[in-house]
Amino acid sequence: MTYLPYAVAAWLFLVGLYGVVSSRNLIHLALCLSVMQSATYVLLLAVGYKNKATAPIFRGIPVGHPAVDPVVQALTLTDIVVSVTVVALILALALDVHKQGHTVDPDHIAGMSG
Amino acid sequence: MNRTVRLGLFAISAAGLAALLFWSLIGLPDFGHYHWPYGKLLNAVAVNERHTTNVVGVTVFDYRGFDTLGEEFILFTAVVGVSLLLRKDRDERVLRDPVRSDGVRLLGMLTVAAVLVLGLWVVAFGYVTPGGGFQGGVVLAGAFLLVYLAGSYGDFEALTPHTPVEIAEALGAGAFAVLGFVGLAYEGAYLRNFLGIGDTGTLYSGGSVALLNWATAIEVTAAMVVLFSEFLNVYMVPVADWRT
Amino acid sequence: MNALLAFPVALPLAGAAFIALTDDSTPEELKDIPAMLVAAATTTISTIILIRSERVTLVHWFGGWQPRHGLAIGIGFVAEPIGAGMAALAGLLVTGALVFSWHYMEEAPRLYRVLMLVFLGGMSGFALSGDLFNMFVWFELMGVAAYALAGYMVEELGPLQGALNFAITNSIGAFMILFGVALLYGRTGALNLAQIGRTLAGHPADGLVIVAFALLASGFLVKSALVPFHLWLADAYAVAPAPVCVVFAGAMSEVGLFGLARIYWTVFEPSFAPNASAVRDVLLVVGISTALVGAVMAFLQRHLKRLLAYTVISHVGVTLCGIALLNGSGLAGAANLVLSHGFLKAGLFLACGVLLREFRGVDELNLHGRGRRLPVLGTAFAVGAFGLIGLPYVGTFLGHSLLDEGAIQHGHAWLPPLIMVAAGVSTGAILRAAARVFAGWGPKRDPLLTPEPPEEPPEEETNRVLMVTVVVLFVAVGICLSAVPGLQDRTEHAADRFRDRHAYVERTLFGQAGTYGPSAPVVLHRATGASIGYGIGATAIALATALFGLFRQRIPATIRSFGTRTLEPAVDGLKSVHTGIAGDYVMWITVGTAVLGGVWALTLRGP
Amino acid sequence: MIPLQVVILLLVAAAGLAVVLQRDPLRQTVVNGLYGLLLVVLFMVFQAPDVALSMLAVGAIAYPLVLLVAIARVRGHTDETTDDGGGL
Repeated sequence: MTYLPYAVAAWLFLVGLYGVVSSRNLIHLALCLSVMQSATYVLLLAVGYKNKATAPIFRGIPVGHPAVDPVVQALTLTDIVVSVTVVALILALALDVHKQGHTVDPDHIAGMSG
Repeated sequence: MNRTVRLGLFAISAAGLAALLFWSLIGLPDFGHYHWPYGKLLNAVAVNERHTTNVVGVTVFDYRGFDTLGEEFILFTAVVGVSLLLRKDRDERVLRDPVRSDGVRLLGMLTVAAVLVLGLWVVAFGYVTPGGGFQGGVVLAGAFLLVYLAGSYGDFEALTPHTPVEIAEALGAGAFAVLGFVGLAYEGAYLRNFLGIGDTGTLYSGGSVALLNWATAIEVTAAMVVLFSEFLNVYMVPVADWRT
Repeated sequence: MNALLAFPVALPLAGAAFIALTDDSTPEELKDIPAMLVAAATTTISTIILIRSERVTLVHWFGGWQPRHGLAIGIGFVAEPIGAGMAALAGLLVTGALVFSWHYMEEAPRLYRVLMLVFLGGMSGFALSGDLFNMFVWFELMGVAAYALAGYMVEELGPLQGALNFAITNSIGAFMILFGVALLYGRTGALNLAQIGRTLAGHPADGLVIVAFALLASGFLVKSALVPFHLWLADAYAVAPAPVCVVFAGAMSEVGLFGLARIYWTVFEPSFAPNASAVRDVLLVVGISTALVGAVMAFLQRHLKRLLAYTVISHVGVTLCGIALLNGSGLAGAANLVLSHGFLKAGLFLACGVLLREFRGVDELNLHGRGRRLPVLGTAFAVGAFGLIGLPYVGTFLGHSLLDEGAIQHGHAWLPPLIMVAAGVSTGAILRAAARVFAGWGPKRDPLLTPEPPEEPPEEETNRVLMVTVVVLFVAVGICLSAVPGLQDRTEHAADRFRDRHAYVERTLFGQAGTYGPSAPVVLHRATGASIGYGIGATAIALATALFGLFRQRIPATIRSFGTRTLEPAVDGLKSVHTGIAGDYVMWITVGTAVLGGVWALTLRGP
Repeated sequence: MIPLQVVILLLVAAAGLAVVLQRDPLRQTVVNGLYGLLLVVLFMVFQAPDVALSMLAVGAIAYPLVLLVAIARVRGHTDETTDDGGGL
């Protein structure tokens, strides 16, 4: 059981990757990317977790009381912002593609190849 | 290459990738046994060094504030990018802007006020209790969005005129970068704290953390409002004009 | 404290915000100036950092958070000549691109300038950062700006598809990097590169370290577009505005390789030292396959920017070979290649921009002979192409000769001939296009070449003289680099320092500044016989390739049909992999990552 | 590890899969909202209230809006040829 959080992180990463590869809709694809990215939130927070520790907020709790790692939380905050931006940009591109090409199926955008 | 081949090759390689990922993960310490000095040290010293009680907040805005500068600009850039991608043709019209009933509008206004207060509160106490410029900023932007939901698109547009919001966004992001230079000028290191650190656990703690927090809040609120209005703009264009 | 180190990032970012604020109220004729000034100032500062860093490695701790007893608690920038050089090169290319695009961007020029400056800030930050997560942040910033720049022409499907494929693949690359960062943080509790490396040193490599390296390497290889991670690049570069391509091709692609080299020598080198040959062999195979695939694909294109995009892939492959040798000469060669390729390709891409403006298209066959009225541009284009081959003392020669030296000295004599072929074929493709467009040689039809949808450039009064001048300047600088006295010794010296992990740790975590002796002698070394031979060989191959491309029909029919029968399936197979579909590309990324990780899992374990 | 964490982790894993497998964008948006909420709970039990708050704000406000607009624009205008299952 002590590896379950890590396993969930790997699972989310792979599941999201599968979604991206198999996606037939750019909106669906954007959300699959965000599932992939959520794997990194889970992994980061899991490696910084400490049993029987509180959140690293010392309001009403004396300094020195065991607390979980604040660094991974700071990293995850940045990570979430990145995720929002990626989804927004891909959706904006998807809207443009739909406007010009009348499809949101990544397999059917008739642009370039070869 | 057809989908069957793609998914087949993916299945084989993803199985390999899965094996690799699980192989790597068993090399991590057992869950719940974080024992590295970095986090422990910050937990031990941050409250004394900055008089703020939320160590995550002070990590975000001080110890690792430079990451947050990058984060602010990622958001700023993404919004600039979305504006670029969704830029409008001049002749696109705005259509169907139903106005809600007076009851809905009144209820909406009260909710907007409540959400605004909530957002400001989340921002203000960000380095004391959970929250901060980013979280509060999104909530504040949500308040403006409620104006559209409870009122009309016209109300939303009137309340968030494009140019001033864009100015606020650039100001917020720019202020973060400029505050860094102030630290450099006065204290010799970019983003270094240049104010007194105040009393522990109050709003007057953290030194320049408070300023960076508010710069972030302004940037995030404005960025989210621009983002929403770009998308709503697309939504408001009649379907006939959208399909070219 | 070296306050200067904050500027290459903070200045362009503050500048971007400033321009976003003031652009609307700036008089029309002055609008281009602030962005250019900011980029030029950033370049100047990066160059000063480069010069200073030759004597001593510069360190700046943001927020003033110096390490405590060897424990890094903040984020530090660490500038040594190669990183600083990368930042300076990025600055120079962005400045040049902004000068070129004076009145070039008719749509949303304000957003374009803002994005270019942010892009510059991201690249500089990535090049200078000494913190793994911070590198990820700048990597993402760079990416976000680049996706939007690639999709600039929102009225056409091609650019949108290119930008989407770019955004999807590179985001996945970034997630892989972040997953690797999280693994390393779980193992070492550190984000500072020196600290991670120091904590890992002394322990044999296990699954976690190997997979973390495979994930980070794959992420960086996606950005740099190495086989099989390369598929997105041609889609994105073919359609991005020409000045944006300059920065993409000259700096962004190389930044990924820089990241790989940086993390290898600061973090993983001690863990993998007993089995370094496994790292070397795998990366060499990736590099040389990329070089050859890119060259062949370039030869099959008729859309000039797409053709150049494939040569970028080929060149990145060659550059990776230099890094993959894991020795000083190879790394110095790679650094010189980045420098000379950067300028030459900048010139070539901008020349495409001029063609696009003059003739409303960059299709090689459609432009047949029409370039005759632009002799200066044609000459610059051809000279730039020749610079890419590695003729003695011309263009990329110094990089190629150092790379060859590094390969031969360390028992990889098979490598230089293959690089010669790749350089020859890719340059041959450019020369063929140049001969067809600017001299009108060869037929106007060629079924071998991939057709492309037409591109519709905006109509705008542009300053052709200025644009051609920028092209000529870039090409001239790129051509002369191999003949700069002292450059060879300086880059070799810099490469040795880049690889010196011990000194890096001492400097970063303990503030022990080693000063480095007086600058290397300002001399031009004689070229070795082998490198002259390879240079001439590559030239012969390039000319033969170009002539073959132009005058295939004159080959006797029997030989031709035999050649068609044997080569056609291979060509079709190669083309059919480049589908333009994001799902396929992501599948290949998965394959690549699994193979890299799998091979390293078998070869890198244990002492 | 406490039982609550185990339960939430398993729910997150299942919801992540559900987001990917739900191919109808509108329903997927709903499932994604649920997934976001589960992540919020997970972050709370991981003692990360700041991150939970951030996820809550993003999941409740930012994602739904951009997704719903995109879906509204795209719905009904998609080519009807999307289910031919290949043939590239």
